[in-house]
Amino acid sequence: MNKTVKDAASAIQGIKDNMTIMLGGFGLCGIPENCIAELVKAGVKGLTCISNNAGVDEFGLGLLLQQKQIKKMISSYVGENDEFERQMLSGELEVDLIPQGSLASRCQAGGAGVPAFYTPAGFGTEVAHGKEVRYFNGKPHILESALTADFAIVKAWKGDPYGNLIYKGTARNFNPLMAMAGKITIAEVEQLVEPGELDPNFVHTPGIFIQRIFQGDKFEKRIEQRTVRSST
Amino acid sequence: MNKTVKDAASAIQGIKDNMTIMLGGFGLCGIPENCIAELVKAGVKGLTCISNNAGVDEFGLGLLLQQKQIKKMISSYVGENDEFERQMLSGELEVDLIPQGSLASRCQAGGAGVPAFYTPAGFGTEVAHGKEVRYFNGKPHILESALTADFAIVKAWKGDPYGNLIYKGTARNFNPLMAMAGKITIAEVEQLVEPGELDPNFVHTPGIFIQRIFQGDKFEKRIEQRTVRSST
Amino acid sequence: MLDKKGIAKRIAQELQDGWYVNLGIGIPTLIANYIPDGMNVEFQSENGILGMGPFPFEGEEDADYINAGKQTVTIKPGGSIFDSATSFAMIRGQHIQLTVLGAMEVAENGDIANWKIPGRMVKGMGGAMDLVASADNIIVAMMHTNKRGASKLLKRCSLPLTGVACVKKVVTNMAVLDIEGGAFILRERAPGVSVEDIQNATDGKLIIEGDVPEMSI
Amino acid sequence: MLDKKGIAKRIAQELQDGWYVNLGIGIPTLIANYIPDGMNVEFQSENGILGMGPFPFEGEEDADYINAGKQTVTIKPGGSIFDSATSFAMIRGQHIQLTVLGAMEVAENGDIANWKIPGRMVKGMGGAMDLVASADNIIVAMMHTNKRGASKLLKRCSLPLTGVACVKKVVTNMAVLDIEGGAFILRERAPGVSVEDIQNATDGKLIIEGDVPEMSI
Repeated sequence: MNKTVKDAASAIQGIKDNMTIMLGGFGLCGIPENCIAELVKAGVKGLTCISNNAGVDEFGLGLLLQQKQIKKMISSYVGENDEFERQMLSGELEVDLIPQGSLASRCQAGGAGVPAFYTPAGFGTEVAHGKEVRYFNGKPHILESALTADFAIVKAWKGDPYGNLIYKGTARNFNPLMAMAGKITIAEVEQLVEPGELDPNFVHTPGIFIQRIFQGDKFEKRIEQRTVRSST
Repeated sequence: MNKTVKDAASAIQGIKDNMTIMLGGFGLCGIPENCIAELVKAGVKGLTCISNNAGVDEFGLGLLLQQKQIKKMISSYVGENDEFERQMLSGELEVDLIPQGSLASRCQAGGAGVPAFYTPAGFGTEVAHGKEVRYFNGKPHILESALTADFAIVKAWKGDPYGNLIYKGTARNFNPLMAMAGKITIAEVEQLVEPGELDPNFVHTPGIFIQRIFQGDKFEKRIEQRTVRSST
Repeated sequence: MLDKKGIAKRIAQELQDGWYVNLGIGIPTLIANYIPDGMNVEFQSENGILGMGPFPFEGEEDADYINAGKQTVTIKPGGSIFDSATSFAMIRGQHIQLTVLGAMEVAENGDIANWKIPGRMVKGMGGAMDLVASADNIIVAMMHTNKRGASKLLKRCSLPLTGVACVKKVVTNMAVLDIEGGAFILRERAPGVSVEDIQNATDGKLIIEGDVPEMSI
Repeated sequence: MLDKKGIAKRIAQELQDGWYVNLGIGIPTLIANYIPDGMNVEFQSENGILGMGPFPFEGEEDADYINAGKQTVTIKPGGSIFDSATSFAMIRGQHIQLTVLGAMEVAENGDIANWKIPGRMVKGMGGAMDLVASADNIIVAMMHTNKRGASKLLKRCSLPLTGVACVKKVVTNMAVLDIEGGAFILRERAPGVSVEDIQNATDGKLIIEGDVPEMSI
């Protein structure tokens, strides 16, 4: 079962205007850089993007925002992007901000065939507007629905042609959840290895969730907040 | 943070009559043999046991059934246990049979603070009796609630004093889910290793979910259906 | 008339390259032996394994590698191991292209019963309810009649249901039938079995359109 | 009056051996520097890391190891990495013993606002709504008044809420206060700060019982 495609350009075939796409990553950590660059090149427009963050002005999803390719963002935190804030306050960009844990669980639910679940997060806040409230054990919860996407794009450290993925460190974050929730899921990996090289016991994302995989050309892996201690 | 206890006897301290306990394993694969043996010895009674299966007549949870220590079983498949069937048909044992996927998700929900979720499994069957039905995308679903337990007992391959666990092969099954859903979770492991020996990137159950850990004396790891092919 | 292997062989023809497949206990398990040459199909077992290989050689059994039937199995290169929640995420989330399972009864509207005989058999449903409620593509593999000769293809199931209106295709020792519009549509006859034989062995509504070809297996 | 470090030091006194703790961005992050000697406390960050160690040495930063503030971090022996759903399972499932976060406003009933200023600041709530809705033990670390000198301890929050009736304790540059029965209970004064100073800087209902001791930090 070989899901390998040649490059990012082949991987994003079929992503069309006005589609919904999910993109893994937390801040700039673990984002599918190669596919984002290719989406900019392809000029696809009117996208609804589900991603925890919206990149920074000149990297990550910020690149798609600059080209006005995004119609709507579904995110939890977008604080590092001036262009985002400008488009949002001017009304050019629709924005649905949702609690981070609910975002994670809604993607997981989407991939797992669970259409809705109750969570305490957001009760009594704007997030609860229009949502059912129900008490469990005396505590209020709101009903949240599953999220799915036409395409999910994830970034992993290692992958094999079956689509099995291993992530490195906190670059894991939303990637395994979104990998499950795409009708078609694309994985870009730093290293594409031979079948059998990944230990089945330590695969993070089983290949069944992945439809296309390729080794990215180049990973810049930009750091947002380089924080160090001085050597003593 | 050292959660190591001496042995199974120390690990099960506090498990009292009429408590609810979860036990990992699928069939006899990945069951906490040492703690089960110790519960038999301790003679604790009136237990509600949440476990996918009920062991066989002379092993696994079958041992607790023989001593009539179990008041109620919450399981998905109990087909390999004559004593179970006898106690159930005679009314000595309460039994709640639930779909395997719902069992897995209900434990996961219990550990994750999600009190309830919708699933298509069981709609239109006995399992749906008394449960809310709701349609999503035109398809009927039933509302299932989270499961938690006074104690969860899981079995892993390797563990460290922080409670980090790695499972081997299909002995993983329900263990990581139940590990999250116990008020107190006990892990018995084949190998207790030093802190730092387990690669953080490949830990299956983060230590935060575990309160007590010990290396089991002996693991029989009985096989239910030894199936082989002849060498050619 | 087919034997159990014949049923498995016929169902193997339904496989498509690149599919992930969940096979139930009994006849379905045999299907793995009849994958067409050159076709890539991966088997998932709901206890948490994908890419199951053949049974291990004698002496190489590992208690930590079993399938949902509790049989010792092997895992192929490219396989993976996961917990039960992830396993049923694959099933409920429709990442599996085909589910094949046995049944005690199937009704003309696609209802299936295969987990319980009240007062007599209480094994539990295992993963069957999740599988039938979720899969788009469910094939039931079973004998056409039970041990007492009574039809297992009924107007309505008499036993407690496993799932409602979910079965799309049934392959028995006598026939291949699709379920559509509240009826069994006869598609193929087993070798040596007549349309009349099938009519006589089918209690539910049976639709016969034109000439019904014999299976080629 | 305390500075930010002082607030962090005072909150560090609330830590208990064996606790798992989630620290928000800003003042809460500083708490990690003041763990009492010999106490084992593990830090979780909601982007998927448990057992966070100190910042890396210059040149040893790894873009793949960050905290929820997007800062480069290290992981200690005994730490672990997990996906965002598992991370919030820890939070929602109350496996974290203490959450410390900043706030723009706290109300006398425990409401908190810290994620949005309508028309002006739209950064998003990140994990804050999950954290405050779930944790049994939430401490807010903040300055007692805002830049314009107005109290941040109010009768009712004026900004969009992050969570309802969830804050149990507030530690500011002026005081330690518990929230109980719809009021701020003054527990401790910062060095050099009088009860009157605190009264003047607190808009919400403030309860003063007996002598209010000065903090020892």
